[in-house]
Amino acid sequence: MNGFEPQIVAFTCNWCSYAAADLAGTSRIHYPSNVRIIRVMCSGMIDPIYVLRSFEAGFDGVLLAGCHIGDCHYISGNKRAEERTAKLRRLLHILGLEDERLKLEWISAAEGGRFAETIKGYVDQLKQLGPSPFRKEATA
Amino acid sequence: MAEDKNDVKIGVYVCHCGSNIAGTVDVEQVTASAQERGSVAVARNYKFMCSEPGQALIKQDIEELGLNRVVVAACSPRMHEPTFRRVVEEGGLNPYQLHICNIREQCSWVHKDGATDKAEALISAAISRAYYLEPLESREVPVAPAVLVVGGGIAGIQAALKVADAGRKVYLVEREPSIGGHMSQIDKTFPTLDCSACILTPRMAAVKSHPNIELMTYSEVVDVQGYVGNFKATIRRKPRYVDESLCTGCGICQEKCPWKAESEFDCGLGQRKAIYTPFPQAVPNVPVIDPEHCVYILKDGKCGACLKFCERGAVDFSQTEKIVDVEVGAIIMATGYDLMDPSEIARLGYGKFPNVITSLQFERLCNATGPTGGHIVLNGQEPKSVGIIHCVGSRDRKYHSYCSRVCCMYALKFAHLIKEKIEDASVYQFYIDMRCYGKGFEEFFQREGSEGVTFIRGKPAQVTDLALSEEEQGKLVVVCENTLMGRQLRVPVDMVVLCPAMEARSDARDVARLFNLTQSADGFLQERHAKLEPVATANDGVFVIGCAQGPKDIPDTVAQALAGAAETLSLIDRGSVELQAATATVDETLCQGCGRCEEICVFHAPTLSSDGTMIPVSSINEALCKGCGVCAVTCPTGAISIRHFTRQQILAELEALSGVPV
Amino acid sequence: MKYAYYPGCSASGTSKECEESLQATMRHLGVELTQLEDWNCCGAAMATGVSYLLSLALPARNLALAERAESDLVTGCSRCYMNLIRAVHYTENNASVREKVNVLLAETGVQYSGKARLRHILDVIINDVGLDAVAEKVKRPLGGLRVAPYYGCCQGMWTYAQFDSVEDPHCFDELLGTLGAQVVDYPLKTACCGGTLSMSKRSVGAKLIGDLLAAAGDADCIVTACPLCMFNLNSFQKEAGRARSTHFDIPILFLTQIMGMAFGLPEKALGLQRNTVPVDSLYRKMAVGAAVSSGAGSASGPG
Amino acid sequence: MGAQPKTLEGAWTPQAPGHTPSSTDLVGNDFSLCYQCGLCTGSCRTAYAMKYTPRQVMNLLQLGLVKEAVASGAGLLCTACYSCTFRCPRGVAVTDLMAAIQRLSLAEKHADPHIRRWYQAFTDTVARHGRFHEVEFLVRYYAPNPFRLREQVSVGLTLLRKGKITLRPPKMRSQKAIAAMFRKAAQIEGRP
Repeated sequence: MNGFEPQIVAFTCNWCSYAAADLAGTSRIHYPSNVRIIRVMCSGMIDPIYVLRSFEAGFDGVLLAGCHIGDCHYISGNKRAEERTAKLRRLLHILGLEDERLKLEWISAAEGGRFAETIKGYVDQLKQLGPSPFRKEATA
Repeated sequence: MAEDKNDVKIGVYVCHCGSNIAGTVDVEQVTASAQERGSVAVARNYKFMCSEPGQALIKQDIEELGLNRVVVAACSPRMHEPTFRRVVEEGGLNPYQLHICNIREQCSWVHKDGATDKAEALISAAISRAYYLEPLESREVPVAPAVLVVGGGIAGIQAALKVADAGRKVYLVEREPSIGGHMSQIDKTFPTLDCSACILTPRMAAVKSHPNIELMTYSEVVDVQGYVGNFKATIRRKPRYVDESLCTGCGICQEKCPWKAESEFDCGLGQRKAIYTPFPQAVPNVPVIDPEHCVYILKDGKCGACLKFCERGAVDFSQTEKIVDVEVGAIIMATGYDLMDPSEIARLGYGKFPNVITSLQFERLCNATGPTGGHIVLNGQEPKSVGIIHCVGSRDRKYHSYCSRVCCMYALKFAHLIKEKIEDASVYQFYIDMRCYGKGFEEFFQREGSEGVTFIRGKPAQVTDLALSEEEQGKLVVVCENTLMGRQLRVPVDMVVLCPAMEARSDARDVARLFNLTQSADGFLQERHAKLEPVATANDGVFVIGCAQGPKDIPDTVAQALAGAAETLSLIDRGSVELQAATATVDETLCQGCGRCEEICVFHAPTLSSDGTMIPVSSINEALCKGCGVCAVTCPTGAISIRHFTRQQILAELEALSGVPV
Repeated sequence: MKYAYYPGCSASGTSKECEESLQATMRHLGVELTQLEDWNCCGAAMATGVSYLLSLALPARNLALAERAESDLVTGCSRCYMNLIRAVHYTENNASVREKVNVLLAETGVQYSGKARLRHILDVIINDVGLDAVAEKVKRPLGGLRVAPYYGCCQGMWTYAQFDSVEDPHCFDELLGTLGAQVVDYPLKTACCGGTLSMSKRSVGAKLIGDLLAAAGDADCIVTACPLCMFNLNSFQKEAGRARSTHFDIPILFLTQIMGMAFGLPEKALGLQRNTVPVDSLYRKMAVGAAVSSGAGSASGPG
Repeated sequence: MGAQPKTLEGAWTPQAPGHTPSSTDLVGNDFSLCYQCGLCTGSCRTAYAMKYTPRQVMNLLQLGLVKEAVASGAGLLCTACYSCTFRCPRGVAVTDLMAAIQRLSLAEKHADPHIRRWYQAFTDTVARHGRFHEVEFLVRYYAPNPFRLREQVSVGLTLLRKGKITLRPPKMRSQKAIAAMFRKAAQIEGRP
């Protein structure tokens, strides 16, 4: 659809998802360059404010990625992230943002292929969805 | 720390990484655009930033241009952050005034188009973040001068001995009644064919007698607390019902005990008593009583033969399990592997035909201490023909995609032993590829060829007792394609030996969680870096060696064991470790003392404390804080922030990425 | 229990007895089968040889019909089951294939979205009806009979994948055990019967069938869960015998036929008179078995 | 029929990366993954009668020698029992690839005319009635030399006697629609 290229920011935990992104690299699994990764130590470190600011800044999608439940390097940080994301969704809904714009994924350090697939899939999904309502104001 | 932000001088260094980055990313362009940014004093690119000249470049600029921030755009921080932290420190900066920008793994290697644009955005973001970086003081804490080794196979034994020889205290914990592991079940070792027991048992004895090794067999680690240099492990010691200090290992109890059970050590081919040592050379040579089969325990008090006959009065049914705590600076995981149960692959007839056995069972048959005294006899029969099936559950995506690495070689060894013990026996090797990559392996393979072993290239589809011809009557028939002839083949044999995959321990997941480690896709414990940190793990101070990390032969296992010993010694002998400085910190002026941080932190780092005069405020025990940031996000007043991952730093990065001011 | 029912061509033709016995037995078990309205051939073993798309579209149409009827689709034919579930898997795993298949289905005015749930009759009997319910219905235990279950190939690969061990299935053994039969284990119980080769490449077909019958050894009868196998094993025993220069005379029964026998349903209802290899011998052996087990030697003969 | 890619198209449906095949998921891989272990051949009941074993057929495909694989007629001996596909340690959809070879060979000159007619007779019968009709099928198959009908007589008569086959063809509502479906398929797949 009219060459719309969604902009995605991904907050990935250092131990699993960031490592997965590295593994995708070392295994040379290509995926669209629409994504920008910010490294945090744990998905539990991701402040809701980061997500809100991301949309303010005009990103079309925000991906939060951490270790699988039970595998958190800090025992339960990802559980906290899960709880917060649920709350955050309600807020985004009020703001008139579609659920798909905030994505929470568990990707282990061994799942490089899955990381690439996730990005591919998310880009397609957002293409279907079109630009974020906040994008225009942002880029204006 | 009062720093006038006008004085910020950032140096940006873009690495070509040969053509790994420069091949896809226009390094000149990204360097130029970095140069444009305010407070960037210098932007350079170089072939290999991590090389000596590259490092020198950075140090030089720090001195000559008075840089106070450094951005390195290169490979993943998980690769070279330590390297460059050292570099900036040597250059006279605080190591935390460095930011690594990942433009290789997460850019040049994964994108064809847009790689340059993305690299530009990432670097620009890195610059913005670097702007807010602050120097951090990383605290040193003393290291407990002892090592915990988990698992008493050849890996754990070798590691324990090396560490102990260096004069350090070692706690060696083994789940089974004796140390020795799988190697103690093996008869001969490839390719040299030296006797496994002859090389292993002296080491086992050495462990027992070593003044620096505290051996805890029949025990398991049930809890691990703390952090690198200061672990506290809780060990559960199961009751042996035999007093180790009194028992002389005379064996009379086993002689007299009337109750039998299947021998785990002989893989079900032989029997043992209810009171037993798994094998004669067991260390410690002190039996255990198996409560499942001991009638004294089952029918309270009936029997008690062992009690009567033990002159030392070592048998003690009043024993209960003990809980022991140990404090160690480092942990070595040597938990080994499980042999896959081939009955999963029903068509191969394991569990259906008594003459289909696993490689480990065959080892027991060959072994002089085994159920047949070393004679290859199964169900009273000496096989005149044996089929050895390779890759059972290995190299098969339905079971395990990986190659188990040892089967080709021990299969060759088996053939040799059969030829040696049974003259005119015919041996068939059913293989897909012969993988003889190790030192002396190929030579061994060649020798086998001359011993009249038949090699059939083909993965057997079935082991059946359905005879289609006279010569197949009463035999096991291995059905396969001889792929080199392109013809179906039916090979009648008396015995089939399966080479099942070596797989991760069935409880590997629980172990990984207990020690806060990660597993690779195949389920084995994952090393930190496949090449440069083969025995380190995601958890500082915990190391993994041997088959716990993946299938290996004995030489490789021992090499890793020694590597693990070296790692732990270098850690302990340093005497102290630097705790990572990126911990939580509380702005007491903002803290309202609500205590949410105290509730949510699983490491008990934050505590509310009050001097009585005012409302209690939270304070962080930095030794306990792991810097996960959960408290910072939970704190309703934003009083808590995580050093090196402050809101300011991350939002700055975000803003630069979006190219939109927020 | 209500299901949409897909008989398939051979069950309504060359193996009518399967269909008849299946209806009778299921009714007896209180299972309600409504024949799928306007069903079509699943493509048998031949469609794949002609057109990849047809090999998926033909079965997919029946699934689409079931979808419209909003009901699980049950079939008693393993070959049909295989073609149907193959269509399910392949369309669900490949969007472009799904698209093309729906283009074909459009010609018949239906669309397939992947909602319909497919069941094999054996699956229904074991998991929905349950062996206990089956046991309750048993009036004439098959005590005297040595029965060789023939799981068949496509079944092993596809049906059992859904609810049993694929390489080493046992549900059939359990069912026959419940009926009181002595289950004969033999190595080729999951080997292919040769499908249509029995007619298109007679020499090969005869060999496969011969090996199979021979492997079943001294069993009194072989029980199959597939009308196609039923047809092969029944119709080509002479030929198979000749190929091995021996003579075969083994009754081949469909699973619902032997169930019906154990339930004491009338022969006619089970279409037993249609079996190519006569089955009377079985009733005699059952009677003997009953006599032996119950001491009292008065078990009625056939009919 | 056209070139290899077209005719083999859809013979297998490659899986998404990271997708581990389960016992219920027999959708397999491309032949390029085959590592020639021969488990397919070992599991095959008809391989003994094939000029090239299933493994060799995979190898021919790997080498791009599709014509030779087709000419061997191996595909025509596949009973589609799926043992090979199910067991393949590399998850290759051997059965579907054999079917693809089968489709090709039926389209080739050197295809055994009987076998070709065999399939044609089936297709025509089903295309006409939407369901299978044994009698019409046999008549179509033996049309060129009716005397060979003898082969089937014994079986055929038994079936008639037992009332299992009738001379009346089956009836269903959407016969015409099914025929249209056959035509559409031929059109999409570029078959005559």
